[in-house]
Amino acid sequence: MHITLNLSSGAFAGEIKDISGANVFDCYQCGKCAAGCTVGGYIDDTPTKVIRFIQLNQRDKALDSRTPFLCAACNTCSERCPMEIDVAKIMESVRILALKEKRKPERDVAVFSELFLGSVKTTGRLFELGLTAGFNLMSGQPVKDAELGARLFRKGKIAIKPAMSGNKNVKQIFDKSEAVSGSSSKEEKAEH
Amino acid sequence: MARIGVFVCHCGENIGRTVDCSVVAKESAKLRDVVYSVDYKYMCSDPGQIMVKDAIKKHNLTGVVIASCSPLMHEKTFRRAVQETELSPFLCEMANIREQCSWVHEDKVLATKKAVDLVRLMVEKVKRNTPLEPIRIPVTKRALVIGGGIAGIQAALDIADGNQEVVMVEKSPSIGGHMAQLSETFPTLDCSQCILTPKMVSANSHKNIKLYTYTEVESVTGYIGNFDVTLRKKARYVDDSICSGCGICQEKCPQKKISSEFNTGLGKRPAIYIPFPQAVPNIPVIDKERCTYFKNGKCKACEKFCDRNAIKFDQTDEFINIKVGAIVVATGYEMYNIGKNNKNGIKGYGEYGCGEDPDIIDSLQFERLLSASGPTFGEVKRPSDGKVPETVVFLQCVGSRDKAKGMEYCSKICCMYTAKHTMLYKHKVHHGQAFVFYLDIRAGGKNYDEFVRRAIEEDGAIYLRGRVSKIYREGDKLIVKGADTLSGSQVEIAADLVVLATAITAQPDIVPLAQKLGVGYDKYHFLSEAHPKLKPVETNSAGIFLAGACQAPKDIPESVAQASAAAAKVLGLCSATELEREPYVAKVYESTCAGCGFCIEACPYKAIDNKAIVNRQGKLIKNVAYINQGLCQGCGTCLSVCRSKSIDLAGFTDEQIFSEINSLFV
Amino acid sequence: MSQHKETIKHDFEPNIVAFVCNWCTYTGADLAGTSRLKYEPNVRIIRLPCTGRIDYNLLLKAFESGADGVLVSGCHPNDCHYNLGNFHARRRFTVFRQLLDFVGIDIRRIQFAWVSAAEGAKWAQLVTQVTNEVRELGPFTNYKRISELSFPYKELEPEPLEEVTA
Amino acid sequence: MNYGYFPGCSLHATAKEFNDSTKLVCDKLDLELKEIDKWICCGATPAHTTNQELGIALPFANLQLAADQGFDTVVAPCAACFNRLRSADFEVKHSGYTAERVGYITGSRTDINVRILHIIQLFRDEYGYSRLKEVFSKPLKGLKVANYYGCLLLRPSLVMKLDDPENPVIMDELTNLTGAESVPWAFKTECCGASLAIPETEIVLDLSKKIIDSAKNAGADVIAVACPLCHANLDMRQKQIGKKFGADYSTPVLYITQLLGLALGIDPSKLGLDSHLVDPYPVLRAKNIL
Amino acid sequence: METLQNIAQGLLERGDVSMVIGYTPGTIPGKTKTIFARTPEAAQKLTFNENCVNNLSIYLTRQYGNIGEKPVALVVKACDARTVNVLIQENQLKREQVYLIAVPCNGVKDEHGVEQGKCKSCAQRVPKDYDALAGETPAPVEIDPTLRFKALEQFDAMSPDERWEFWMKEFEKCVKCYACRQACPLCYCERCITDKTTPRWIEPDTSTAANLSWHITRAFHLAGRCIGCGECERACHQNIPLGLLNRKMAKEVFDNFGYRAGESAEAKPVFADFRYDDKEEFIR
Repeated sequence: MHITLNLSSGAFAGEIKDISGANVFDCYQCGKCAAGCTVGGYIDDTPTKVIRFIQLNQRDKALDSRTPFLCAACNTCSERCPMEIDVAKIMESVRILALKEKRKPERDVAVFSELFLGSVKTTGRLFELGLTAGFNLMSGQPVKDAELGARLFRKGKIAIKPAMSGNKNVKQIFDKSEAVSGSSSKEEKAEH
Repeated sequence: MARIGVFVCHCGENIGRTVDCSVVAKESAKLRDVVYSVDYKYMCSDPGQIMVKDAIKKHNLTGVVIASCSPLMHEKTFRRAVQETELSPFLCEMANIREQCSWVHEDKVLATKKAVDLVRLMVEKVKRNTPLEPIRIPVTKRALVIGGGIAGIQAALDIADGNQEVVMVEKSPSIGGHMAQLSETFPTLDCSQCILTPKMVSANSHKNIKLYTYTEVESVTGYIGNFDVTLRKKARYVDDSICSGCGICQEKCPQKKISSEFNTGLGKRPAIYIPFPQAVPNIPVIDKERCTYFKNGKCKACEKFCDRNAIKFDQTDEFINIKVGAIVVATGYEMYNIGKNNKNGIKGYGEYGCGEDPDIIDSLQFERLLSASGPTFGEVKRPSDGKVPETVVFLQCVGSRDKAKGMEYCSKICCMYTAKHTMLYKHKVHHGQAFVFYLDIRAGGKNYDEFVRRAIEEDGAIYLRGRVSKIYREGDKLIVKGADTLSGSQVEIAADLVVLATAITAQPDIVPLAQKLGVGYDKYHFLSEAHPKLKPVETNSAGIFLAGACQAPKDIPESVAQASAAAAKVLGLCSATELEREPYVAKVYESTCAGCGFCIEACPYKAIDNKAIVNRQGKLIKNVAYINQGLCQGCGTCLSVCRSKSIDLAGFTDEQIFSEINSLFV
Repeated sequence: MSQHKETIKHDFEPNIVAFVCNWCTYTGADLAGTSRLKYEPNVRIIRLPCTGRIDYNLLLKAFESGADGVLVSGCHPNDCHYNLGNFHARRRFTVFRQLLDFVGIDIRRIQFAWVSAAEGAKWAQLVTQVTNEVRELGPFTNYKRISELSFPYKELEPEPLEEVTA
Repeated sequence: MNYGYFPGCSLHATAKEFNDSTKLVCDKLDLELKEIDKWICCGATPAHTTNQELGIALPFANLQLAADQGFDTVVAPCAACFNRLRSADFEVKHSGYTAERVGYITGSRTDINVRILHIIQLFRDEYGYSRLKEVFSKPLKGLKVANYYGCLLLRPSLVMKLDDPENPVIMDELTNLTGAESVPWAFKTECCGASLAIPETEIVLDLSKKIIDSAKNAGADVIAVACPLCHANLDMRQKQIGKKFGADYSTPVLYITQLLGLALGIDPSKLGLDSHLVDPYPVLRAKNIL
Repeated sequence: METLQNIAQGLLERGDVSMVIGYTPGTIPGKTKTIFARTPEAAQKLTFNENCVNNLSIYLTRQYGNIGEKPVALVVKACDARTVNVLIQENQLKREQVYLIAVPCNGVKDEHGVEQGKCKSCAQRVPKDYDALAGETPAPVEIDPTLRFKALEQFDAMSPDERWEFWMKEFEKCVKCYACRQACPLCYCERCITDKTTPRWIEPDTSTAANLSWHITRAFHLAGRCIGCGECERACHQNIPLGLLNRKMAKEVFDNFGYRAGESAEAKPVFADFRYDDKEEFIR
């Protein structure tokens, strides 16, 4: 691995700070977040390392890391950080940026989120069956969890029809959020 | 008519780079009453000082303003130079155009303008200065050393060897402090008690040292050279003048299962106890809270068996008044406790089980496990079941460098003693494996880094760079979930014993003592030295010095060095029969004083009293305030509460400050 | 407070007087210098032994003499060289500030701070902040107005001597 | 006092027994829950990890609905919903910038003051342990329960303010009140992987296995949860876990409200004990509870 | 029940006190004047009614030289007694040097028949501490204690500049006759700060600036001491509302330190004292 450092070395850290409010330079790389990470056995880069990438202005390395996508958002890292850095929020910010730039290092997770939100956007509430079926189709594993689904169905735990339909207010929240988020942080940054 | 000379120093480039010194000198010359002004490269140099002296004579100067560095730096230098002429040294003032001007500003025009203003202020002030006579105060040639750890012992011995009297006070029953609890010491691995106990014994037997153990400082008044201290000698319930220290009382005491402070809770002691075999003095003390007699009114087993009748259940706290000239504070530290019940602002470690698991211990406890005088007689056995631990995990920086727990500082000694622990462990448990989680190895010191390398290279300690997120029990093992940031992985270790290098914190009861002494402290309650570099053992209270870990985390060599330094300061102080003090004291104009008594109440030094003014027939005319010049320290608080302005403070008189303000903006 | 800030020319440079204690803030200000921290050059320090010595007269006089802002600073509580001076000062200033406010003096022009001997950085930051804040408030003209109004005889003062003789 | 009830999407589907048991228990205790009309999904984890504004606006819109409908307190049984509602409220209260944006997105005012309680908080803080103790008619004597808190209920503790994030006790206290015995165990605050269940099933199987193992080793008969996601992973996935690791996994996972319901003497089938994939009846019968 | 005259007469007959200082009807209707009764006969001239507005405690200060070997008796309303407390607190007087004859008071009026501001918010009918009570103990009344500071509320709504304009208009009128100082029982300094010339903290002229300086000083010197008797304001022939300044100071002292002047003769004066936990939000 090779890293070239240059003058604008704080730029990416600034971007992350705008979204998360966290100053990555507070991090002294103690690894406590990595040590307690729920998905520590499955991620490629430890959260500590992702933060290091941000400290060293390695935008691509951070945004292409699978870690922020596999993050379970369980907040263990933030809770225990000795420097009181909201690590989970940093992961969240990296993921938001990666999604904005259509990078999907962990496609399945991205697809799931998309479908989940899609479901909420159209019906106002989550339609679990639609979500699972849709996910399985899109991820190319149509029979995944089929047996489980059948058992749940027998227990009466799966609704066949969406609960509510077409809540206008929800669509407005989604649209405006997207609009606001698109214009995000730029003005804020200018202010600072 | 005042004739003032202004001397502007370039301080090489230090001032000259940002302040146009020749302009300052020229502008100063225009000021009223300034009859001479000059700028020069180095005013503090010999030629510079000669220049000042010559000008005083040649121009008949009545006052001098040196525009250069901070008065805290060179006021003494220039006042001494002035004194060599006929002029009083108190007719010399300094304008601080370096620390507070040239070094902090960049714009040359504005900085020069500011420098001119600062000179003008001082010219106005010095015009109103008066020749003052330094106050001479007697010195009591006796020192008080608070704390009987290694720092206190060293300071006391050095002062006593310098032929001055020392009163040494220790709050616990024996001197020795934390060092007595240690097994071996880094980086030489020599036995701690072997090198400490001779010093403890000589502290007790030295003709110049009066030792009070189980004693605390009740109150402190007075000032440098003349402190009045009241000590509270807590009731021991044992007459120390009779007791021979035979120890029969300990044996006969029915209470045997009290957790021993000396053995950090890993061992037991009776209710009447000598804290440890080498204790000095070798005299027991009764733990009143746990003594059966004190609790139930029955027992007195110790009294029955004491053939010298030394047990005195009716003993009460005794108050002892002493006069000392100097005080050395050597109160030491306390280890941070990871439990929930901590001092305000410091959180426990829930993720490490808040100290509830018996096999998660702190470093001091591990010292006791290693120590031959410890509860396991030097065998490493874990507290839960007495098994020899085969995998031991050491955690550094527990609490230290941890903002979330409220301690952002480095505890400084943990890297070294943890390396020592891994070695001593390996020497005792040959097949055992030590793992160390660390953040940075801080091993600056003679033979220190080599020592840590030895732990890694020769004694096989595995060092992992990272913190531990969680420790939990799974059956017989403690699962340690840590990280190794160097390989970028999570690390899980099934350990038999976990040793936490917890932070060095200030003594929990240091604040009331610091307030009694008038010594400052930082936000972690470590005591403040007068200057971080140049006055490391002095405090801002003259005559009070610091030694050891009460000032900051320190290892033994540093504590000893600082103790000897403090002793040197004390001896220096005692070498004079009289002290000279700046005569900045307040005085009362009795004719206008209405005697309202506000100043009496407000004076921090109780230096002001009522004085009755009577006429020739002895009839009271009025009461006025009277200031004891010996007690007054010159803070000026009395001036501000005096409505009729009947008090003034030499050196900072109303007229001086008034004209400074008046000359600010012209 | 940046170390390498370019000098910006302002329309108005406020005059600020700082009354500081000798042991904490004056030493802290020295430390700022020793550490070469940069701050605004608008403050003139008047050194006093203790905040306990800082009577309200001094502050009032500073405004009368033309200060646009006044800064009072000393040791943190419990850190006073004289043990208690700052506690007395704190009590006085609490009320005196309110009095100034009551008669209509903008109390943003009078600021109080604890700056210890170790807080050079805090001093540098404080001076810059206070300077900027007072600069924002503009010149303090209240006193000039009331002095001008009631000093008609000032204009009647005799001409300077030189001009007469010339 | 009536409480605005926010069931959330799961409680209307896979976790309907959590919904049923919550309502039955509250009925019995005379705690009036009134479902917030027209509530919408809180967005769960996908929303805030995709678009920050959305992640705050969705839950906050529900608080606005509650406020409009005159509720001053909202009760959520789902830990994820509780977490999102609290977080949204926290962010809006602590940042004027966020408040402004959320106001624009939701088209409604943000200066509202609604208390957000988790259902177990309702029992602890509103109803009170002393009263609870008196109403339990059927003590669950002999039942050993591993209380599983998971992540979202407690963290970030600064925002959730429910209990100690490392050593929480609230569920254990409730369990002990029912007469059952809560066992000490190490994994009570570990995360089960929650939202990764569908896209990264394998991870969730591993994590859930560890949790169930730890509970079993601690001697637990059942695991109690207060979150539909935890339940989904621990209960529904046990067969898959068994398959993956070649062992039999059949530790019943109950909602804490179901335990309370049993202690209150409510019919087990009404509490939805039939709808779990791991049948709890054998264990409960063996302990003479049913 | 004893009358004021009886008490005074008794005191003088027994020789317990050297004189009784009290009120006697004046020559102008609606006004009273001070009487220094040294004989039992003179005691009969004593009176107390709603016109007894003066605070007689000023005659206890040293400048009047009334106190000799024997104590002096003083007729006091509740507010006057608080002044006496302050004088004792400030070593101007010993409690045993004064015999306090308390008179129940339902409020007093000035020579124009205007009820005094201080009375409207005063719930104290008799002093806390006295030696004799002339008349019967009156029924207690309840008055909202915040009423004391009601008059200050108008200033809250004003901007600093508006307040400045208000006060400068008032101070402009001041001619520095120092009647406010002379009337004040607590301005007992032998040499007032304004008369000090080295240095001259307060300019002696009557420019508004110099007047401001004086009035700030006067108000601040009375902060935590003024009990609100209102003599300064009554003495001011330019009608400057000096009471407002005093009241503001009293409010701040009360709000910040929970201290009310003159409540007790034993209390430490508020500015000669402090608490470690005094508020300090305004300090950076």
